[in-house]
Amino acid sequence: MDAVLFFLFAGIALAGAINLIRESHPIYSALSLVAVMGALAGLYLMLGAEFIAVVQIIVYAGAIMVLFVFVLMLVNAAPEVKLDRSKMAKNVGPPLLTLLLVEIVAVLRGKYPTSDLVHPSLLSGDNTRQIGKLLFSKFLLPFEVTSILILVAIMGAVVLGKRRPDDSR
Amino acid sequence: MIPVSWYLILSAVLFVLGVAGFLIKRNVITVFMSIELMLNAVNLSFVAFGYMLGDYNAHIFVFFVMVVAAAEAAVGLAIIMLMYHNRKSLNVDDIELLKF
Amino acid sequence: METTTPQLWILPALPLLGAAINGFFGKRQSRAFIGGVACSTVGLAFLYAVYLFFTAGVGDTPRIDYIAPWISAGSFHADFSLYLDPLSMLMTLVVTGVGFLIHVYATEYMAHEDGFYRFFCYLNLFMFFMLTLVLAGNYLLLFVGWEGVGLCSYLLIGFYYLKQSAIIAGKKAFVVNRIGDFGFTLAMLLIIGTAGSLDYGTVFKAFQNAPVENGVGAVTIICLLLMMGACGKSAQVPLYVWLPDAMEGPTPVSALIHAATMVTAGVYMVARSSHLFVKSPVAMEVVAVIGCITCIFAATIGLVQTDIKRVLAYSTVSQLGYMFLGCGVGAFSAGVFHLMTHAFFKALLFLGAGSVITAMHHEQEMGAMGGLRKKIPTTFMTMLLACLAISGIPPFAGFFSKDEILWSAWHNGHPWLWLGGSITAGMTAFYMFRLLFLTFFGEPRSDHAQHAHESPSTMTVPLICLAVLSVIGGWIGVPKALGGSAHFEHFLEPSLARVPVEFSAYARASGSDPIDIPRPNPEPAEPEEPGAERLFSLIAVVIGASGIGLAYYAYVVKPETGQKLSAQFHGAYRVLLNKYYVDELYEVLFLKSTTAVSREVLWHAVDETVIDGAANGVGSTARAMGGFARLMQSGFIRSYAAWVLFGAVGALFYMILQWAK
Amino acid sequence: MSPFQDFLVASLIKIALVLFVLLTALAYIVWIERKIAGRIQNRWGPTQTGPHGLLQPLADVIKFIFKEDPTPAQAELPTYFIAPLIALVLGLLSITVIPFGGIVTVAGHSTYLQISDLNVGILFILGVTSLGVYGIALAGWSSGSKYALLGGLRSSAQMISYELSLSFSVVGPLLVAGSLSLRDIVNAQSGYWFRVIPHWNCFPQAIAFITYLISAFAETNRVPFDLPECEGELVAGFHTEYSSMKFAMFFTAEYANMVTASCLATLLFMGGWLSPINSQYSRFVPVVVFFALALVLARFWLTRRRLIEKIVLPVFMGVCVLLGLLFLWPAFYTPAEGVFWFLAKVGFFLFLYIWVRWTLPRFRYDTLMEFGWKRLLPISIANLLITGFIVAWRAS
Repeated sequence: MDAVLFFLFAGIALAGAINLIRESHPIYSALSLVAVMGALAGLYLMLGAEFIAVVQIIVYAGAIMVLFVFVLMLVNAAPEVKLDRSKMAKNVGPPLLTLLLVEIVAVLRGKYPTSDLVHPSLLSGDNTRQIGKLLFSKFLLPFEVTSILILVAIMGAVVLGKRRPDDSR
Repeated sequence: MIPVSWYLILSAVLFVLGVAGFLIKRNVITVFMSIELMLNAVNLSFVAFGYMLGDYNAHIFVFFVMVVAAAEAAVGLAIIMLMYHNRKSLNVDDIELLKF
Repeated sequence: METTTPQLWILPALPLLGAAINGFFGKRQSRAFIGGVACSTVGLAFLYAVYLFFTAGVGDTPRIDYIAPWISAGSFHADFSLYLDPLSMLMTLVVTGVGFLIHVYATEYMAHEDGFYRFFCYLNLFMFFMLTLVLAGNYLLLFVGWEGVGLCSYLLIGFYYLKQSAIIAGKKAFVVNRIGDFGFTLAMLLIIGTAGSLDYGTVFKAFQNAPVENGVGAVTIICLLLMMGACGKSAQVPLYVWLPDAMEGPTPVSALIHAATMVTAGVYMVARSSHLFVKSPVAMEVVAVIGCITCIFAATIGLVQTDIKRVLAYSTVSQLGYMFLGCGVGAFSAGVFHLMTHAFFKALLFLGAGSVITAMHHEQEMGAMGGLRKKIPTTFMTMLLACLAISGIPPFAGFFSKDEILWSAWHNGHPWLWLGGSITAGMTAFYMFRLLFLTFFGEPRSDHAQHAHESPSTMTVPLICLAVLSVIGGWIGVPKALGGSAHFEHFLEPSLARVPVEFSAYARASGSDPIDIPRPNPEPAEPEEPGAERLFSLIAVVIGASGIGLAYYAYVVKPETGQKLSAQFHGAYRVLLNKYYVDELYEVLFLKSTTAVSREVLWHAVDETVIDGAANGVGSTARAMGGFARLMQSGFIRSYAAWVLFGAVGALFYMILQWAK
Repeated sequence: MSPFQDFLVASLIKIALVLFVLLTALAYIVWIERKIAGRIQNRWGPTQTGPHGLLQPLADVIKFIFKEDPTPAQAELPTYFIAPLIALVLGLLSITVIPFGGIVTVAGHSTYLQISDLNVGILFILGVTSLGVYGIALAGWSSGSKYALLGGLRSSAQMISYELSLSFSVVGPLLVAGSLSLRDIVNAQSGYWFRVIPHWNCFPQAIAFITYLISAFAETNRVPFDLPECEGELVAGFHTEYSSMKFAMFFTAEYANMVTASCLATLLFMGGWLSPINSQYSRFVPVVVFFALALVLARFWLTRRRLIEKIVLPVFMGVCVLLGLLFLWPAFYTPAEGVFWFLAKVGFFLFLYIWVRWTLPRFRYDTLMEFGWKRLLPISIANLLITGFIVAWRAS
C-alpha cells in the first residue's frame, strides 16, 4: 500500500518535473510545478508531516504558484524562443548535470543504504502543536527575523512594482 | 515501509531536474520556477530526514524555506515585471548587461 | 560607606538636563525660556549641593555613589561612580554657586547675541562636565569630565565662530591642552600599573602605604605626569599660552571657565592626588617651582597689558601659579582655599570687566576708558572690593588665602619661593590697581566712556553677591595665628594628605640626608610661631599696600609716569608687551619644525612612495587579475549557473574523495 | 470485517450519501436562489416547470447536457477542458472534512458524521480553497479571449488578496479552540453564557466573523465581489467561452464553494451542529418546525387550483409530518438533531449569500483591492492580535 502510494506520488513528481523542463510554454511549466508540489504534499503526508503538507499546498501551490501564473498571464507570456547564446550552459551543462546526479546518488547510497529503515513512532501525535511550540520557543528569533524578511520583501515588491511618476505609460 | 533513501534519491533527482531547468530554460519565469523546484527537492529531503530521525526541527526548516521562497517570489516577480516593462522580453539570454 | 541616599547623580544630571533641553529644543524657544532653563537647572544643582552640605554629613569617610558599570576588563574596573568628600563638596559648592551667578549674569550679557540657546546649552554642558570632574569617583571618570570641560571650553572660546581669532584661540586651547592630557593619560596608565585600579579609594590606599621616594621613581613620574596634565588645564608654564588667547570667548565664559572653575581643575586634581604627591618630594618641588615661576612670569606680563580682559587673564595665570605654589610647598588646603577665594574675586573681576565692556560698547582697551567711576558706580564699587581682595588687603578674602600660602612656603623651608610669591603679590596689587585706575579714574578718554551707562540689575546683582563673597569668603579660613580657628583646613583634612615628617625634613635640608634631622612632632607647628606668622602677614600686607600706592602714584597722581617708564625701559617693555615672545618661540620650535617634518618625511617620503605605492600596487594587481577573470563573465545568467554547477560538482567530488579515504 | 474494511465501507457509504445529497441540494439551491431573486425583484421566479417550478433544476440539467458545446479556435486545448474539472473537483473536495453532526451508530458500527476527520481539517479547507483559483485562472487564460483573460487575471489577484484576510479571520476561532480539527472547534463552542446565549464564536469573535463572511464572499466570487465574471464589463468573465456541461461544472463549483463557505462559517462561528437553545426541550424544535411547514403546505393546498399542485403538495405535507414524527423517536433523533441544526444554520448562510447577491451593487476593481488590502486585512490582523493576547493572557 505504502509502496504503491509512494510510486504514485513519486511518479507524478518526476513526470511534473520533467514536463516543467520539456514544455516550451511557461504556463504549462507552472502547472507541472503545481503538480510536483501536490505530489510532494502527498509524500509529506506519508512522512507524517501533515502540517507541512497542508502548508505546502497553501503557500506553494496556493500562493506562490498562483503569483507565477498571475504574472505569466499579466505579461501574456508566449512560448519561449531558443536563442541559445550561452555556449557554456549548452556544452558544459549536460555532462555536469549527469555528474552531479551520479555524485549525489553515490553519496546517498553510501550514507543511507536501502536497508536503513525509519522510526515513524517518534513523529506521532500532535504534529502542528509541536511545530508551533518549536517555532515560538527554540526558533523564536529566526521566526521573528523571517517576519522582518517578509516585511522587507513586501516593501521591496511594492517599491519595484510601483509605477514611477516619470513613467510615460 | 518505504526506506528513507528512496525519498532522498527522489529528492536528488528532482533537484538535478531543477538545476537542468535552470540551465536549459530561457524564460526567466521558468528559470525561477526551476529554483522553486530545487527548493522543493531540498524540502523533501528535510522532511524525509525529519521522519527518519523523528525530529520536528526538520519541519521548521521546511517552514522557513517556504517563507523565504515566498519572499523571494514576491521580490523576484516584481523584478521580472520591471524587466519585462523595460526590455519587453522575458528571455534570460536577452538580459546580458552584466558582463565584461 | 553609604551608597543610597542622597543621590549624588542628581548634581551633574540637572545641568545635563538643561543642556539637553536647550540643545534639542532651544532653537525655537524664547530667550526667557532658555535662560530660565539654564539658570534654574544650575540653581537647583546649587541648592541641592547646599542641601547635601548640610545633610549628608561630609565626614571622614568619603561617600561613594555607584551608578553603573562602565569598563570591566579582566581585573581592571572603572565604573560610573561619584565620590563625595570635603574636597569635592567644596568644589561642588564653588562650581555651582559661582556658576549659577554667572549664568544669571550671562542671561543679560548675552541677551542680544545670536546663538543664545547654543551658548546656554554649552554652558550647561560645561557645568555637567565640571561636576562630573569634581565628583568623579575614579581618575578615568575625572578624565571624562576633564576632557568634557575642555570640549566646552573649546566650543565657548570659539563661540563667535565667524571671528577668525576666536576660532584660532579655540584651536590653540584645544591643542595645548592635548599635550597636558597626554601626560595625564600616561599618568593614569602608570597608576593602573602601580595600583591596579583608578578608583580613588584603592589608589590612595595603595600610595598611603608606599614609602616616600627620595629620588625619581614611579611615584615621582606619575606625579610629574599628573602635573603635566594640570599644567595644560590650569595654564602653567610652559603650557599657559592658551589662556590669554581664550579671552576671545564671551566674558561670562571667561569668568566661569577661564577664571573660576575649569582652570582650577588642575589644582583640584593635584590636591585630589595629594596622597600621591606627598610621597614624592621631587614632584612637590617641581610643582612649587612651576607655580612660582608661573606666578612671577604672568604677573610681569600683566603689568603692561592694555586689554582689560588680558590683564585679568594673566592675573588668573599668576594666581593659578599661586595655588600650585601652595600645593607644592605642602599646603594643599591653602592652595584649595586660594582656589575658592580666587573663584570669588576673579569671577567678580571678570564679570565687572564684562559690565565695563558692555558699558563701553564692546571696547576692551583700557586706553579708551577712564573716569567710569561716576558712570557705573556699582561696577566700580564691586571691582574695587575685588581688587582689594586680590591684592591681599585684610580683611578681604584674598588676604587670608594668599597669606597662608606665603607663610607655608616660608614655614616649610622654601624662602626663595616665598620671595617670588611676595614679589608677585606686590606686582599683582600694582597691575590690578593700574587696571582699576585706568578704567575708573581720570578723565573719559573716548566717547563711549563719556556715555557709559550702568548695567541692569540682572548683571549687577551677581556682581554684588560675588563682592560680598569676596569680602567675607576668607573668614572661614582665618589661621589660628590671626585669632581664627582654621575651619577651612579642618574641613578639608579628611581629603588631603599631610606632608610626612621625613619629607618636610628633607625639604628643609634641601637635599641633605633626611634621616639626620629627626622631628618628633609630625604636626606642622602653627601654634609654635604665631609671632612669625603675624610678622609675615604684615610683610604681605605692606607689599600689597605698596603695590597699590605705586599704582596710585603712577596712574592717578602722575599719569605720565607710565609713558616715561616704558620709554626708559624700552627693551624690557617690548619684551613684556609681547609676552616674552613665547608664542613666537613655540611657533618656531614646535609648529614650523613639525610641519616641515610632516611635509618632507611623512608626506613626500612615506605617504607618497610607500603607502600610495602599496595602495596603487594592490589596485593595479587586482585590475590585472580581474582583467583575466572577467572573461568568465559572459553576461548570460545560464553561463553563471553553469559555473556554479561546476563548482558544486567539484565540491561534491572533493567530499566524496575525502570520505573514500 | 477488519477495522480497515469497516472504515472503507463506512467511508464509501458516507461519500455516496454526501455526494448525492450535496449535488441535489446544489441543484435546488439554484431553484431557491431564483425564487428568492424573483421575490426580491417583485416577480415570481420559476413557476411553470412543476409545482412552484420545482422541476426547474431538472430541466436545467437536461438543457446543459444536450446543449451544443463549441470550442473556441484560439483555446489552449488540454487546459481548456481541464479547467472546469479542476474547479468542480476542488469545489467538492473540501466538503470531505466538514463534520455535519456528532457520532452516529448504525448496526453496531459507530462513525462520525463526516467523511474524514483530518486533524488539520481547517488547513485542508484553506489549502483546497487556495487551489480553487487555478480553475478560474486557467479557464480565463485558455479560452483565448480577452474577456476571459481579464476575468482570470482578476480572479487570481482577488483570491490571493482575500485569502489572507480569510485565513486570518479563521485563525481567531482556531486560537480560541486551540485545535485545528473542525470537530474540536465545534466542541469548544458548547455551553451557554447566562444559560441563554450559546457559547458561539460569532459573539466574542464578531470582528473575525464579519471579516470571514466578507472574504468568503470574495473567495467564492459572489456579488458584490464577482469581478471575475462581471457581466457589465467582461460579458461573463472567465467562463465567457464555456457552455453546456463545462459551464455547468463552473456553476456547480461556485455553489459548492458557497456551501463549503457556509458550512465553515457555521462550524467556526455558529457552533456547528450544537443547538442554540439551552433546554432539554430543544429537541422538539425540529418537530414544531416540520409540523408548521406541513401546515403552510396545507394552506397552499387549499388555495391552489392547479392539478399538479393538488397532487404534489400533499406528498410534501406527508414527508414533513413524517419527519416531524421521526424526530420524536429517540433513536433517530439523537444523531439527526445535530444535522438538523447544522443544516438550518447552513441554510441561513446560503440565504444570506442569495440575499446579498440580489441587493448589493458590485465593487469597482480598484476599490475591491483597496478594501481587501487596506481595510479588511488590517482589521483581521488586529483582531487576531487582540485574540492572541487574550488567549495568551487567559492561558497564563
